[in-house]
Amino acid sequence: MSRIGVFICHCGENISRTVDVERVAAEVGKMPGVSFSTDYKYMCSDPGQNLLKNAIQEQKLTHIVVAACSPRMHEKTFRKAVEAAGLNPYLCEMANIREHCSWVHENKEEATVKATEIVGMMVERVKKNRVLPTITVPVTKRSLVIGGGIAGIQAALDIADCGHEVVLVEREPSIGGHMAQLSETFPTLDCSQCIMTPKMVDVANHPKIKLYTYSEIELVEGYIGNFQVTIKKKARSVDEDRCTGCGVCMTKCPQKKIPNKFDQNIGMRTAIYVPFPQAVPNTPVIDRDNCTWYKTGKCGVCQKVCGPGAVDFEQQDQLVVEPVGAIVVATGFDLYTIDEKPKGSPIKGYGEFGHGKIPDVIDGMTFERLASASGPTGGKILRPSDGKEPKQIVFIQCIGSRAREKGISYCSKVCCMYTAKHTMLYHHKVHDGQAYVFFMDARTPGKSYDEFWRRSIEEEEAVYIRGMVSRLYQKGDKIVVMGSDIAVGVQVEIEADMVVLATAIQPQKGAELLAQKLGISYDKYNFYSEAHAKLRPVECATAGIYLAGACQGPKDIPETVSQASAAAAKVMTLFSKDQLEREPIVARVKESGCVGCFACKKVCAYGAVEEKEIRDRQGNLIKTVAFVNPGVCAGCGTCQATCPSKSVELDGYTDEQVIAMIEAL
Amino acid sequence: MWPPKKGNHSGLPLPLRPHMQKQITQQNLNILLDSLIKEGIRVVAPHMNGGTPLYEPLTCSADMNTGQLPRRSAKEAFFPVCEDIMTYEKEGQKVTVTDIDPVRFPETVLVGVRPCDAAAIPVLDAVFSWDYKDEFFLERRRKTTIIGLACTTADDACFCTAVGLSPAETKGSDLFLTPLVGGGYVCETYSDKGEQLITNHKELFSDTGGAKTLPLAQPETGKIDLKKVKAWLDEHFEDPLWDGIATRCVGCGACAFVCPACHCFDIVDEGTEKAGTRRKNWDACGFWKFTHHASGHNPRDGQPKRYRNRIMHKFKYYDDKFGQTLCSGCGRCVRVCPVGIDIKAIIDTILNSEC
Amino acid sequence: MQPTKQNTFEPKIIAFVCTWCTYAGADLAGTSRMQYPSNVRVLKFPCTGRIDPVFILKAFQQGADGVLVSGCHPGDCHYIAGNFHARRRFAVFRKLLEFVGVDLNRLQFSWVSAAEGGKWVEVVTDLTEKVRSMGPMTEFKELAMEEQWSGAINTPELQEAYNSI
Amino acid sequence: MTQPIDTSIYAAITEAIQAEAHRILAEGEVTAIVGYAAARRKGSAQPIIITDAADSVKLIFTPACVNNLAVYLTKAKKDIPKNGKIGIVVKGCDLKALSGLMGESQLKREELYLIGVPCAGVLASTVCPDQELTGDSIAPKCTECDAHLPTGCDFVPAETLVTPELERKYAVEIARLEALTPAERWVYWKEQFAKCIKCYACRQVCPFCFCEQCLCDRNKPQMVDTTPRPAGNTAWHIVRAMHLAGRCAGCAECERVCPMDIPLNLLNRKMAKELKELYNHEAGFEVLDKGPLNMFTEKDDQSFIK
Repeated sequence: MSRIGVFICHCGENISRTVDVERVAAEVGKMPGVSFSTDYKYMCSDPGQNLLKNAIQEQKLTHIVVAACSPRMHEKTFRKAVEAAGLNPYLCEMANIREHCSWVHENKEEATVKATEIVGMMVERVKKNRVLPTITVPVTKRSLVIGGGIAGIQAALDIADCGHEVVLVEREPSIGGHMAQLSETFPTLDCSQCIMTPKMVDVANHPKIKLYTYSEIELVEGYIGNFQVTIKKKARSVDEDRCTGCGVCMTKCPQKKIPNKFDQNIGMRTAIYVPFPQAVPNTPVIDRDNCTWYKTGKCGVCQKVCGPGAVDFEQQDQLVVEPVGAIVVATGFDLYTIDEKPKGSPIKGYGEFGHGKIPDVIDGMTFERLASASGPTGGKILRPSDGKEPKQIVFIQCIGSRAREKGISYCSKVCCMYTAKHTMLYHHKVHDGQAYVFFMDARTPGKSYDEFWRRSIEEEEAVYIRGMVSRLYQKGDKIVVMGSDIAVGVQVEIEADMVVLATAIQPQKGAELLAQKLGISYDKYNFYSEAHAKLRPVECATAGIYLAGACQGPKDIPETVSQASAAAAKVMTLFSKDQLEREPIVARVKESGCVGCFACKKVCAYGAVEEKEIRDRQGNLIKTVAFVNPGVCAGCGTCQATCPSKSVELDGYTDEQVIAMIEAL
Repeated sequence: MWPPKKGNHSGLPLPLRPHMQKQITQQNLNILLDSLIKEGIRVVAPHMNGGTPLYEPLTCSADMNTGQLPRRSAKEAFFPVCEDIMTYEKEGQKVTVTDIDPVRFPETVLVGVRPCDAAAIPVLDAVFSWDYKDEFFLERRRKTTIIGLACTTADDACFCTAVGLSPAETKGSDLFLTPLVGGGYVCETYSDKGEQLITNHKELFSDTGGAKTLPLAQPETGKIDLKKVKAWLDEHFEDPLWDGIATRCVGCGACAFVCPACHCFDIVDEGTEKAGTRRKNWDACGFWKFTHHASGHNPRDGQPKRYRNRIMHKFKYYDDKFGQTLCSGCGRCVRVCPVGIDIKAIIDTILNSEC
Repeated sequence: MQPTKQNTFEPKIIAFVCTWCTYAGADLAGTSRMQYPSNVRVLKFPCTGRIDPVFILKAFQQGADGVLVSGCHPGDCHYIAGNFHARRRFAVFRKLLEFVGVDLNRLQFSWVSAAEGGKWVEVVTDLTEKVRSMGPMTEFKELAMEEQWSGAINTPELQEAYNSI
Repeated sequence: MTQPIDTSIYAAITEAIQAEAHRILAEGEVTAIVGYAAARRKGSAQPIIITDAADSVKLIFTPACVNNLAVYLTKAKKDIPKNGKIGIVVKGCDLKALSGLMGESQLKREELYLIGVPCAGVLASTVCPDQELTGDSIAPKCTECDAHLPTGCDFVPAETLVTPELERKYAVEIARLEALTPAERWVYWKEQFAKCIKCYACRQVCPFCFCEQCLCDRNKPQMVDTTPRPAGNTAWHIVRAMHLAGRCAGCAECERVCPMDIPLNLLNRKMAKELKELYNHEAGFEVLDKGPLNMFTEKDDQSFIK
């Protein structure tokens, strides 16, 4: 028989003004199972909590109901107090008679009746509460970082500097990501590579960082603290251990005219290559699609010239399994490619603005490569068509972004700033040139950002035209750009030598496939979703997985770096304990009743439900049942409502508890 | 108390030999029933509920429809589908329990009862009164007058003749009606209750005038040697035959629930923490839960074992205890079985089996 | 809730709500000192995904005159997709209840976020007013009193006597 | 509408079933076959499980072969020794149940040998098994059949058959009930459910009621009253209809076996109709990874939500 103690709080006068608390205490005292019932001015105060603790010991109470404010306010307080008095904290429930009663009703009689019923309901519920032990999960103190751009690099360095091993996986042959491609960065105009490459080298030299480049995530199993990640190391055709990075192979390779993706296909590279001179690691990769050896079986020059004998044409893809406890996803972004529509893309409106048809219409990233000192033109702004210096240049913003009709409704956030930067870089390099910018709005929130934008107009003489471009066509060696200046209300026509499009930031191609492997959610654009937009902006809803950088949504570098450090901090918080403790509100399967229809597995958004074989002593399979991994279960209870035989039950919200409450009414 | 003495334990008066023979027209029978209804007596008779024939209380004699064998047997007049036996109420630490008083059961006249249904009722008296006297059953028996009705039609599921009964069997009836050519019935009394009914409504009955009775039904099945069946069952608790005949049983309770003689029940409490009712309702040995122990062990762990119990109980155990067979050949179980299990065919198989 | 005055019917409303949104929204209504009828009793769940249709049935059987189920707006689920599963489940269940003859005016579904204290007040007030004007939900209450004829213990006169009380 | 229905090919189907059953048992392709055999009462048929090729002559197919034999393959109902493939005689409607069971991990296609039966219809439960099959005596479910010829079976007798257009009995009845007021419908179902005696024949013959312990048999907590009183009966049938929503493909076994003639399949057909309208879901035509109530789309109807 339960001995329930009920404590009715006055909350000063907040409750007692409209609820006759003495009467509630008296009424509740008569309820079956209640052996102690009292009221007190402030239950949450120290004397109030002591009253509770003493009563538990003196009255030998087995279950507690505190009728006071919302459990969202003080449930933790009272459960702690109950625990201190030697009871399991989950044998304490709160009845909300403040927010849901005294504050929303004026009639004292009605409020008193309602409060009594609310308490009665919780009395019936608490009778069915069970002792729930806190769940502990061991933590593997190694972390996986997916993506070797600035976000991944920052997160990896922070975690590694804290003394925890990091596995950094990058899809491309080198780390560096998009930031390595940039020329200068706003708003300080410092050289991107100058600030980026030291960090890349730090990664390469860090004893706690294990780097996998030219590698992809194949499979993710397990749960917070205990992931098993299978990584596919794509065949490089060059033995990383033997290669010294001397580069002779690249100078001797006969295939020299392969467009280099790193240079936005303006510059050329060889078939055996590193994407850029400062690549980390400095080990080349053979591009098998363009290599003469792989195409014809002849050549093999690189192998012949390689002193250490590192070139290995027979190399195969390798699968490596790494156990980790936390995962940081930092896969970055891709640019809206308006010239060719990627297969299956829902985005409308490709092929506008002559991109892909008119050679001198380029995107912002190509401009970065032109402006970069290490780029294909050595930092000179030259037209791709004839190598001439453009004297009139037009920048068009919001290409793709904020175009609901095309399927991208969001603002790409960085384009206003980098276009302003482009006008400056242009002005610095082509002193007699004129830059025009077509823009809808200038969005420049950020430290020193607006000043930077104003400088491009006031000091660097860029002409900003508020309005969109309606038509653009080639005329001789000029590009005619027609648009309207809505601020002045006139049509504008510019004969430009070059046009630069500020294309939208999109998630990486195949972002959704990685999300499915990780079991994390993503929005309709395939940007990864955080657990809470405000309060948990770096955590995924799936425990143990964190987000950094533009894979979550458009971000500039400072924001990306902050989030990466934040994600690293979250990982370190997780690693600060040997065992992970979590609230025991998780689903459990009653195996005797389970028939293995796996409806629970089908509705579980967390992949917490596994299949478990039950065998007799001889090892014969009796049946396959569901098993809920308590480390993964988030405690929503959708499985229980779905289970036809109610063989899975959410602790803390069992059918018995719910039915008891309904029956109490 | 073990073994139970064979014979009458119920304290109910034993049936008499036909004592009084009268005749009644259909019209007068209706008048009789209507006046009983008016007197506040519950008149239960075969009635069409939608398309389903059931024994149900009448509000008017015209609602009686004896054309088809009711889907459920007449046993429920004494052994309801579900009945309250007590209620409880909790206040604070105090629990108040109130028993249902059988005195409140209504006086009932059960009319148009088929011979196979009526004959099963005295068989049930034995089990409800040998050690524990089930006042719920017995009070309803005391308060009910049974008017039997001879059968003029039968189908190929009927086998009353096989178990020693017949379409004219009067066992269990207080008053027995045999339809006459051209309407009306011959009425024979078999108990004081039956006689009382005629005496109280003398004006509606007339003396028999030698009118011809309608030809009665002739079920096509021959007689079963029940002794031989029992003898086989005595020796064959374990037999491969059980697996053969009952593998297809799906474990529902349809056969038991429509049976006039099956009488297992379950007792459940329904209600909330604060108040509720203890109820008794039909149970069936075909359910897996029937013998499922709290420990999780189930001595009848397969459908063949459960079905064996059904046959054993009907043709052996009840005979061992009370010297009677728990089957009156109504054929209801044969008609309702979802998977065509045919008790008659099973008895035939037993009789034809080698040993 | 018992009728407070003779001949005034006060409906009993049971609300099944998600703790992350509607429960918090109701808390907000409280902290904002908004006023609404006292007829509603709130049962807290981790997610609408946990709410079994049987609970709704049970609530009606236990004498609820109206039932409210309220959770997070689509896309806002704390558990990724619990409310989407609930949406399908209840879209189907309400059709079933309607088919067996339950007046769906007594069963309300809503999305109320933690910020929508005002909407909570509106939803609860509207449902209470609507159900009050409809009168008590007699169907399940009457059903609970009914017996199979064979188990009934009151004779027709008794029944009449009961009816006349 | 005493429209006669041509069942002349049933004799040829019987022969073909017997020959195929003999072959697969004799060749050891299957260890047992679930089929139909003649029973004692005139014209009647009953399920049979044979393991010996010599017994294949017992197999028949007639309009009295009403059962959905899929029920014998689910663990909770029957444990046919599974030391090899099981052969099973299936009508189109039965086959739909099998695909549902495969989707719910209860059966594996590779463990079954499906003998598909082209079926023009079977007899209603209300008529004697020796009756001719006509537009009147046909089972109501057969008037709405969309699977006369089973597909994807291992063996189907080659015959095709002509099936007459019949009035769709459930559609008509559902439309009639939908046109009533809620109060009128309540009265209708109250009368129907009042008859229920909780014999659970509906549950026990249902291929989808494969739970080892039914929710309605549990007593901690008592989600649904177990006694056969009107309240408990109503709750039971509502809960069962909800559990079958999106899964039931309309074999109508529950309705056929109900000794109290409760039109249970009406509830299931109504649910099927709603699922078709809401989510364009039709049960049984393919093995689905997720049933309609185990999945969602962001665009699902929410017009009923405030």
